[in-house]
Amino acid sequence: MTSYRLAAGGAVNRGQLLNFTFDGRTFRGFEGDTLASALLANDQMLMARSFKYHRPRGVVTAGSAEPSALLTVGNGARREPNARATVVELYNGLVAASQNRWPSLKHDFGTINNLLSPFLGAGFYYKTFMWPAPFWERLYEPLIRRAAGLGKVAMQADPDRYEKSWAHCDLLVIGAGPAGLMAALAAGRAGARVILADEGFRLGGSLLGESASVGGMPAADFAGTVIEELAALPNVTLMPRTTVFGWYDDMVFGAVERVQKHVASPSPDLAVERLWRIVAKRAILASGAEERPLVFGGNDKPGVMTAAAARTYLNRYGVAVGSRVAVFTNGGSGYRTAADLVARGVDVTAIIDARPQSADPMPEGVRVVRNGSVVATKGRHRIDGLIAERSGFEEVIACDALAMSGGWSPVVHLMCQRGAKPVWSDEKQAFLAPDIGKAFLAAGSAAGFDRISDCLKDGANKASALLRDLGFAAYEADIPDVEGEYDPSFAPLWYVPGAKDKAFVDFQNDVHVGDLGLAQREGFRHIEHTKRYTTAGMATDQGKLGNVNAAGIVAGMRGVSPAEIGTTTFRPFYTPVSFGALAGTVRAEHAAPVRTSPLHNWARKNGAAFVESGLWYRSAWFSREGEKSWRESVDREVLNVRANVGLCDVSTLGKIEIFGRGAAELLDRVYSNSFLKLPVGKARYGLMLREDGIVFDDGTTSRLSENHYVMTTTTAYAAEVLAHLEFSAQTFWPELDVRFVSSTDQWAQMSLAGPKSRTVMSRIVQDDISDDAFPFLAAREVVLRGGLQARLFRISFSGELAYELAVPAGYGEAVADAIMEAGRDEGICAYGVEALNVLRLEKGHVTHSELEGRTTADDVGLGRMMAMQKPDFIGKRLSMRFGLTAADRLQLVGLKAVEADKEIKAGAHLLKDQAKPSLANDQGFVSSACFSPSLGHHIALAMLKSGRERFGERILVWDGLRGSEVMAEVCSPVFVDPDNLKLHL
Amino acid sequence: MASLITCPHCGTRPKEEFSIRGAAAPKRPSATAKDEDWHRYVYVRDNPKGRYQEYWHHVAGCRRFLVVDRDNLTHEVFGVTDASDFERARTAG
Amino acid sequence: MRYSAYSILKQALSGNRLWKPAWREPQPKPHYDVIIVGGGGHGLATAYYLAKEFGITNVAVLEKGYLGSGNVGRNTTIIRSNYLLEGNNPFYEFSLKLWEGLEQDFNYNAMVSQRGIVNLFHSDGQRDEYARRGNGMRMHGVDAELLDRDQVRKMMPYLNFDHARFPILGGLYQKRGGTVRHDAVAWGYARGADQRGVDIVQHCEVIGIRRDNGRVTGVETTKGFIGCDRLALAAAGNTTTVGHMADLELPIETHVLQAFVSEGLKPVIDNVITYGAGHFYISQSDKGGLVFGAEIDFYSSYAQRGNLQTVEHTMEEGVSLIPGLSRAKVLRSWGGVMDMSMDGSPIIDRTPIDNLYLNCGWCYGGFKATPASGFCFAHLIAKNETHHVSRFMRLDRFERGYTIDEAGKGPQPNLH
Amino acid sequence: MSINLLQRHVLEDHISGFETDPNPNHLAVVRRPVIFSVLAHAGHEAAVAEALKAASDLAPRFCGPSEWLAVSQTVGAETIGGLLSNIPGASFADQSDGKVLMTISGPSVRKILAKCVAVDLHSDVFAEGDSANMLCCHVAANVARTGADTFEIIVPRSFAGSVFDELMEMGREHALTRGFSD
Repeated sequence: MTSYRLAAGGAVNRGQLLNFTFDGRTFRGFEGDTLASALLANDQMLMARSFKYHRPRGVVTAGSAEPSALLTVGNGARREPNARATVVELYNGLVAASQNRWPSLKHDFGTINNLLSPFLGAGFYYKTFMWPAPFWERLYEPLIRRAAGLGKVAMQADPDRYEKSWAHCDLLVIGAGPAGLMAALAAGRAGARVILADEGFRLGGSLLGESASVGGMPAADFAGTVIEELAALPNVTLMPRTTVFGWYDDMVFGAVERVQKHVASPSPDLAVERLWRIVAKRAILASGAEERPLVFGGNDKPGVMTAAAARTYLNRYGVAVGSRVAVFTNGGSGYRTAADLVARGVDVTAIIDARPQSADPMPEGVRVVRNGSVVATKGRHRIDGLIAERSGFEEVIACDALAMSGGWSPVVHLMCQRGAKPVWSDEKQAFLAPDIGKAFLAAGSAAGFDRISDCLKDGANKASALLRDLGFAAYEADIPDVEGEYDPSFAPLWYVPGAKDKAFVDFQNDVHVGDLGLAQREGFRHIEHTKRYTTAGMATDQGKLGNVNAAGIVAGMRGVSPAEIGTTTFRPFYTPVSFGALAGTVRAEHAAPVRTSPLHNWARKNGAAFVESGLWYRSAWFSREGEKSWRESVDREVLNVRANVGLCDVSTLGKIEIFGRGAAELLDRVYSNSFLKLPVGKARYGLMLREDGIVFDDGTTSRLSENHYVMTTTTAYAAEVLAHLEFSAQTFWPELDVRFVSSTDQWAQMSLAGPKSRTVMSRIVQDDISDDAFPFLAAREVVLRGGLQARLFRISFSGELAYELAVPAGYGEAVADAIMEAGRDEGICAYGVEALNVLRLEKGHVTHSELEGRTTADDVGLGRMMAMQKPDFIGKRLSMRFGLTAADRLQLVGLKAVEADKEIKAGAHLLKDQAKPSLANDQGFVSSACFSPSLGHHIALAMLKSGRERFGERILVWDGLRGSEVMAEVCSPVFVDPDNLKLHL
Repeated sequence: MASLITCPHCGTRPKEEFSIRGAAAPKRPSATAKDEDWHRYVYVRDNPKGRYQEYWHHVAGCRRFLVVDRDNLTHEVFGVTDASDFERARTAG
Repeated sequence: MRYSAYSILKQALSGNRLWKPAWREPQPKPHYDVIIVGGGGHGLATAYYLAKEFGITNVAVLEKGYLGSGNVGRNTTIIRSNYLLEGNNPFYEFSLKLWEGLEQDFNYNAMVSQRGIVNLFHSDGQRDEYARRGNGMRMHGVDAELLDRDQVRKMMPYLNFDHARFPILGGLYQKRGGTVRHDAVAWGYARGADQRGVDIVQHCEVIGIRRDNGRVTGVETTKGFIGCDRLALAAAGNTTTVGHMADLELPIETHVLQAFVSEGLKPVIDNVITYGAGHFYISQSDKGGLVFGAEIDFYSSYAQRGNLQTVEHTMEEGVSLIPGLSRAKVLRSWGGVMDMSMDGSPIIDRTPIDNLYLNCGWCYGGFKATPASGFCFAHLIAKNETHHVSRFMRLDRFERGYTIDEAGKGPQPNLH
Repeated sequence: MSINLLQRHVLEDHISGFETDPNPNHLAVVRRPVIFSVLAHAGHEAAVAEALKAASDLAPRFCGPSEWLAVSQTVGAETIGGLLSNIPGASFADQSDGKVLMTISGPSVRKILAKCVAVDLHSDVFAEGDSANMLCCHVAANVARTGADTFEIIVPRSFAGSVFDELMEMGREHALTRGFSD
């Protein structure tokens, strides 16, 4: 037995046994354990394999910076790769497995990479795998891909729920260690709205792992009393299991709360993870400091860990990481670990102190080797001894764990995410938080304080200062006394010379000192180049342990201060965050809100198939019994509209109410055609351009009264058009008295089209709608039989006699039902957007298939709608540019297949007969196509070079993508009723 | 900026509520202005690094266009004004 | 030093102690034939091709940071040539062809990996647009296939086929598209240029452009004045800042685009995928990280960092498209500064100053263009005439009304 | 023919058949509120605001400068329409069918709404009587505080199903119930 659970002690609940498995074997831990502490308690030091060389690895830390102990937790669709065993909260039924090894963790074939390591140094892949050329993609890359990567993701739909929430506070405190607790307490007592967030499942931070006493009680108990008081304050929110991962503009912090990651079967009523966007007026970073590993030969062997980690496992979890522990240190932390171990009856075989002398109290009975260093470690799957060197003499010291301490690095990650770089301190031999203003301060060891007492004080002081800033009454916190704390100061030691094995800087990515040296020799000297070339700091821990060492070592190689080397860029996320948490509820069918038409039910009752159209679902066609394909339904609908009458839901068209004396003028300026003289009671088709002269959208606008218009837009551009109007009115012409409000949702709007539409409509509407009383383009408020107020427009997209009737949305279904009933004898049918599309194609009406953001009005045959006599309208000036008026532009034409049964598909290109397909020969493309049941063959609209001059020409419709070539005749885009006789029935 | 904008009409709101239209500095030329002025208005951007005025449309709020005066390097916001007020002020000024 | 099987073996046996620097760290000379401002992908590629293809070696590349510190080192590594418009398509195809021979050409393994790119479509209208694009590609001899839903499903069964808000109807597939190890591109070009005599001067910021009689005579830098016969700007997001030193009026707005990488995972995604119901795109690197992104942050920004909302939006689209991503973890996000042009397409052209050349407007698509951009820009600088594949990428196209508006969004850069 | 016109609430299918006794946290959908958009024209902004504030039987909800929703649960659309037509300088449009009004209340209401809106709903910041347009469940909505633990949410009709479902989902951990208010 090497590592084991002590008989007593620690903050685990020994009364609550938890069963879990690791690589199929069952173990037991206690409530309050992490997966790592429980594995150690069961003497499972070997937990993982490294990325590149597949070296055996255990834990290095007891916290979130862990680079080595990555496991896969959970199974089935809940499997999660790359979980850090050091932060996974143990629960009953937890299933853990090692990863990146084959066939087993102990016997991993990938270890061969370690033997090949002379060939696999930093950046080796840039220099090789190039011969012979095709082998890279056929052989080398597939092999590399298979070997690379860590854990396996399930790639199944996630069975759990996620959600997001906002939180607002005066003060956000990040980290609930000594500084964070005192900051929260000071602010909480002062009455501020406080959020205290900590990544751990138990608040208290380092206090939980230290043996000092605070306020006359064990540090962990002190933390407990503070938390109790905070929990009772209504203005304080405690957020354990919450990692603040990012600091964004305007003091918005991103955080993720692990709501149910510590249970085997999450409750379906709760999210498993909750994303928080915390808006804080002020914030304190009390994230503590990371202990630096020492960089010596064989420093990656399982059992080699930081001194603080060894101490935490001992004090917090009641686990001895070894039965004979050696310590290698350059500061007080190693001594404290030795003392704590000795106090708990664990044998400490030696303290190897890199310094010639120190004032640290020597634990009784422990041998101290001063001026010593470790140059190698022994053991295969776990350390079983080390080689110490002193004054040129080597000595083997037996041990089954090695606690190392290379000093401390304040955790300043969050404060450096917005561009500020940490600042090197010669005094602290560490990078400290940059000065980023008065809203966000580092406190405690994150600010470079090293003793608990100083951290307590600093936390309270910084909170008080920030609160004074916000106008809260000054509050002087009483700082508890600390007894038995140690002096964690240290002497810098970046690299331990004389290494007999690789000395790792980045444990997970297997970057060792030799790699850093190679990068320097090859010119990758900037620390960013060093990082990118060697991959140091690019593993899942993002270099939390290794980056400062890398900077120090590179500085040493170059003979400069670490200040000159600097750090690589800190970026979100502080620790990795699941896609699930960041996505929240927005996934699957909820990927976007759904908009349903007021006629949705009516359509459903009539057999509609629905199709997504932006956020809307629109009725596409209405199947009837016996119809085997959508085309059959569509053909029937089209023919019926042309012959009889049909009803179509057009409620999704954008509708904008426009009010004011300036409305006419505004419309005249945003439409390319004239609107000043539109009479009351009339609708007009209008074309809007962008300022660059390209068509933006089309629609109709009706004048309902002197200063009241209603505009309709296409479904797709409804939001853009409203924004365009608002932009024009607010920024170009604020002097115009005009107001807009969307009424899209207010109205159920239906198009009744076909030669019998008047007959049917007159059964619904009280008003006289004879051609004289209600001619083409009439637009008025009407009253339905039964008394309902409605709006009626005589406009047509189908080319038939047609009306659009708008009724208040709640009545839409009833009115549509009534129309169907009223039209039954006339053979009415419901028709959908597919039939609508065919109807408009037969009439040569354009949609956004033609108005695709590159076409001018003239391109699509609407040149007449450019009222160039108007002094100004949006798009007028730039529409006159040479390129927009050139004779060889693509112009709208119709196409009919020469052989009637041939299909033309949208997206095909056009070639002159006999021309070879090439861009130089490209004559244009098919923008829309359909089968025309009215004509009995396929038709298409196309954009063709100088197309209007080419009616009658035979042209090749080239669709190489789908392997078809069809000869077609260029014709007018209006296939049906070119003289619009049917409109005016 | 970028995370939160303080709308002069609605208060502090998240970026989600806005749609960003672009540079506010170019002013739409008069109908009789030269072609070069129109070209410049539509296509040329000063694009300074630093202080920048930009149209943000509060689409999910008051639906006003706002001119956000900010630093595009530090993302510090100096002020937010209603676009009509901005336009009137520069027309008068 | 040429990389070969022999050199690798020899070095391995001598403890990798004898590798030579990949490039020199020269002090700038007083005068060069050509100065290129910007030591990113495009600037370095330009220098490489100037030296290799056009024999102009008295060249300096001036970089204000470290070489490759711009977008070439912070993109999502995708290469493709699936463009719609004649102004773009031949250019990007030329680029893809250069990618295909790049590693052998510059003796550096940039891991060009033609694993295929699929642009998914989710509506009939979108299918028609992709068909138009795919046919355009084929007309130019570029590979393109239109996949139906079943074909996509067979290729990528993990996509959301059963519970999608916007169902996947198919995809436009370019087999030759893929990814490249981005840093290696900068390094390979830098090494190749350096070997041919180009001076790559890092940490040398241009702070002024000196002109005499309407011609550029050199640049003021943080390392002093450096003279030149021809000056070429390849400064991406900082184009305006440099351009203003020569009073250029530019159709450029600078925006930030975020990109992301997940933790290392065993291979799950073989090709590059783009989501047609949003802007999400993803691939998996050889190292195992999922590399992905979506939209720009929409506001003008020179900061290389982005906004949480955009982060969330990206993940929302990602999980909507690939439900299995939900339990994977994103490791890191970063931002790149984009030179968004007013029509979404680049500019490789002369300027009103006759020995000043301009290369900009790459929007978020500059990486894939790197070889062709370098080649065409070098061609322009060396011969003072436009390479035929970049002939539409003119600076005056806006004034003349010949924009290359691939997205059809008009003169609002953040919509491209 | 005379047409028998039945009004149908858009959330009918979301609620009917799911009614239970309300829990402390409850979402009530108002079946037939009267909601008008009111817009003040230049020069009349303050007067229109005053007139709306003074009017009985309606609650003005702030949308933006010189724009409100006039909400009434007590009188009919004709009454409100008549009232508004007497305010000089105001334009208005009946939106009663285009908007859906929901009342959410209960001790956990702020926790639920924190998952739906970004605005700080602390009573020091968003007090009783305050109202504003804001994103709620990804949709532009008008939110008003009508009591210490009561908020009214007005959303466009076409989005109502989505918003309703999301509110219920966010209220799940707080046992939120639902029903029509009458």
